[in-house]
Amino acid sequence: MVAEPSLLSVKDLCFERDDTQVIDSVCLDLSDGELLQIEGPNGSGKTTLLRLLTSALTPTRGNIYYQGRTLSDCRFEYLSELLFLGHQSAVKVTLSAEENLSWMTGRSRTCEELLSALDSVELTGYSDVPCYRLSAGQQRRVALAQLLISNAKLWILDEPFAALDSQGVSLVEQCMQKHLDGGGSVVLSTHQPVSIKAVRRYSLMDQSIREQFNNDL
Amino acid sequence: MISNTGFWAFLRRDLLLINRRRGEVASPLIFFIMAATFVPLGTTPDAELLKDIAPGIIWVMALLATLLSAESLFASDYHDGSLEQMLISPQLLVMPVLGKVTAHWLTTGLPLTLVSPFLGLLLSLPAAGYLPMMAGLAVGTGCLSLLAALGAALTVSLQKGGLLLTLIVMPLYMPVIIFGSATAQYSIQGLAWSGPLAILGAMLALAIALCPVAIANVLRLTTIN
Amino acid sequence: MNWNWFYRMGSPRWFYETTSRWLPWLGALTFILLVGGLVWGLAFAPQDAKQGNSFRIIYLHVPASFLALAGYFLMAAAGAIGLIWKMKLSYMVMKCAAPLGAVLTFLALFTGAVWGKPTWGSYWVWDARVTSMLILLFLYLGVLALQYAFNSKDVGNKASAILALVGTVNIPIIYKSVDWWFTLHQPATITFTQAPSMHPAMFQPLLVMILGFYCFYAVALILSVRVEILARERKTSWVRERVKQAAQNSLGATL
Amino acid sequence: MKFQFDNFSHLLNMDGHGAYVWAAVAVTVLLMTWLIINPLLQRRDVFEEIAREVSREQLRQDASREGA
Repeated sequence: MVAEPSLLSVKDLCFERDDTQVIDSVCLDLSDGELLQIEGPNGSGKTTLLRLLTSALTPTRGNIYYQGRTLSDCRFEYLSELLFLGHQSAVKVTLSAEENLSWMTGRSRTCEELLSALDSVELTGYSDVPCYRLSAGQQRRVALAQLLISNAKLWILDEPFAALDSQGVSLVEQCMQKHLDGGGSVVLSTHQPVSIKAVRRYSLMDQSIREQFNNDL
Repeated sequence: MISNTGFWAFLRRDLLLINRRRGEVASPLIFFIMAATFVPLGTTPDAELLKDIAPGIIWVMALLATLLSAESLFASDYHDGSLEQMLISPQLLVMPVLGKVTAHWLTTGLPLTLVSPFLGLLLSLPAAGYLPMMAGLAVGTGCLSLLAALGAALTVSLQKGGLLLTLIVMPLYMPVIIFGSATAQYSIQGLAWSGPLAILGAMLALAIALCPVAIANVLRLTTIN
Repeated sequence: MNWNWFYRMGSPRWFYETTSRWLPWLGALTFILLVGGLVWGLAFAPQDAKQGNSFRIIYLHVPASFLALAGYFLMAAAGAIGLIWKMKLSYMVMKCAAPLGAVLTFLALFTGAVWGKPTWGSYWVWDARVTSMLILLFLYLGVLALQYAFNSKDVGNKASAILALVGTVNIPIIYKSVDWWFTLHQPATITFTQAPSMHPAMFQPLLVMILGFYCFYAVALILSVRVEILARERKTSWVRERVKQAAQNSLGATL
Repeated sequence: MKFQFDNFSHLLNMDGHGAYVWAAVAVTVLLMTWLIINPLLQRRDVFEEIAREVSREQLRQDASREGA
């Protein structure tokens, strides 16, 4: 039986912006239950690579396969299984935290899950306050609350730990671990070490993959 | 069905967003009325002269009011990142674009049309001109919103995009204003005004068919540059 | 159906080398056509019965307005090729066609206005052809402004390509609507359907001038595209080598 | 096809329309020559720019070779 195609595989992806090669023939593989950490100094193209994976940017050469099929064939399927968290938290400041969360996850506003998600990101009292009263960190938590209730299979997170205190960071790590154990997979870019059981670290500079196991967790 | 994709979801969301800042809906209207009152001050208050140019003046002011409010279409979504989320959500990008433009029309084009009779009084528009003026505006402001959305999409990522937006979109407004004011002038001169109105309707149909496709492609290009 | 001739034709280097060979000949032909046509039109063609000698401006006004419109469609076509086949060269052609077309449109408007004074009594008359030409100039300026608005060149090229396409869809609408509403201008002298309403002796120099203008447009466009190629391919070896050669020649010249 | 004007001064004033005709011709010739001259000037600037860039790269390479 042929090996079941990996969830996501990237075949020598190149991206050029104004004649400068931002991404140069990147090859990657990601199967279910795996976490891939993209490393590299600032300006090495981490965010560009993540945006290529979310199909927001179209590569100049090479292509991306989702479960064996190219993105252009199964675009809607891939995007409905995808959750992307960028630098910006995509929170509408005139709406309340609850309304924002219901828009992001597509769930109706009255359902219980929304409120419990907001509670676990310490926004209990703020669910019906317009978001312009919240601080940047709190607005970020509204976006992160999605991780608790989203059923997307593939998470793509761009610097999820930015502007978060240590307590927030550990919350995000727990969510990711729960997601991985449940068979989902995560691609993230960050500078901090990630305390997750199995981490595959891909460095953009020398395009090497290193496995790292933290067995103390 | 996830309720955050598609035409109705974005129409409802944008109307909710605009509803939260109801004051902003009034600004194009106030501009519309104030700018129109400048004309009699600038030219002559004499009704005889004004009634010939009244339809044209009302149309020019409606056009400028739409342009004034066009920038807000994508700007706030671009700055908080929800425009990028819209690009990668599982939907045909044309649908949310149509939803947003319809919401923009409902909050600028329609109010302009409803207020225009009041302006007709100010500029001594002959009685025969009122109904065709409103019909023309109702159809024409649809075209204006769609073309303004195209300009807004093209200049969404630019800091000083507002001026460039008007520069790009105004040449495309020429046919709309020609046939828009023609609708009212024909009926003032006693001719059948369904002809120019039909051509306006054709332009609206063409704009609805082509503009969202162009806007979707432009958004993919300018949102992440 | 192998497409490589299409892609080979699209490579900037191939374009640069072939044009260096036959550009001088095209330049000479353009010069002959323009000077010959102008002298023929100004000095030898019979003057118009009604307008007298002021009609001779037609030998500049009509070719310029032809080129202004044809230039817009060429610019939009180059943009479309760039968008569809992602050919850098066609973006460069579009980028250089925009200012060229804008100058020619202004030329058409200027000569039209100067011609309007003796014939209609005033420099500016709101008639169909002239108004459409003015709107065409605004369309050109829109594309030009958008081209230089973005800091990344690629996005600038693609955005102005899309705007040029939108403009192309609008041009027939604008021309027809302006025509339908403002029909004052004399009917177009050369509509290929009916015979030209001009005396052949007046008409022949006009054909020569139109041909001359088309060649001029090609030469000017190729010259500016070549500069664009050099600028964009500055890192390649073949450009560096030409720079060295040029430096030696000028050095040799000064010694 | 014969020369339409009696003498040079007649050619100049063209029964009163000369000013307009020659104004149009002058502006056209001026603009068209500028359209040809401008790319040639730009070409020389681009050549100089690239030459400077090449020499700057040479310096950087020599510097890094000595440094290494």
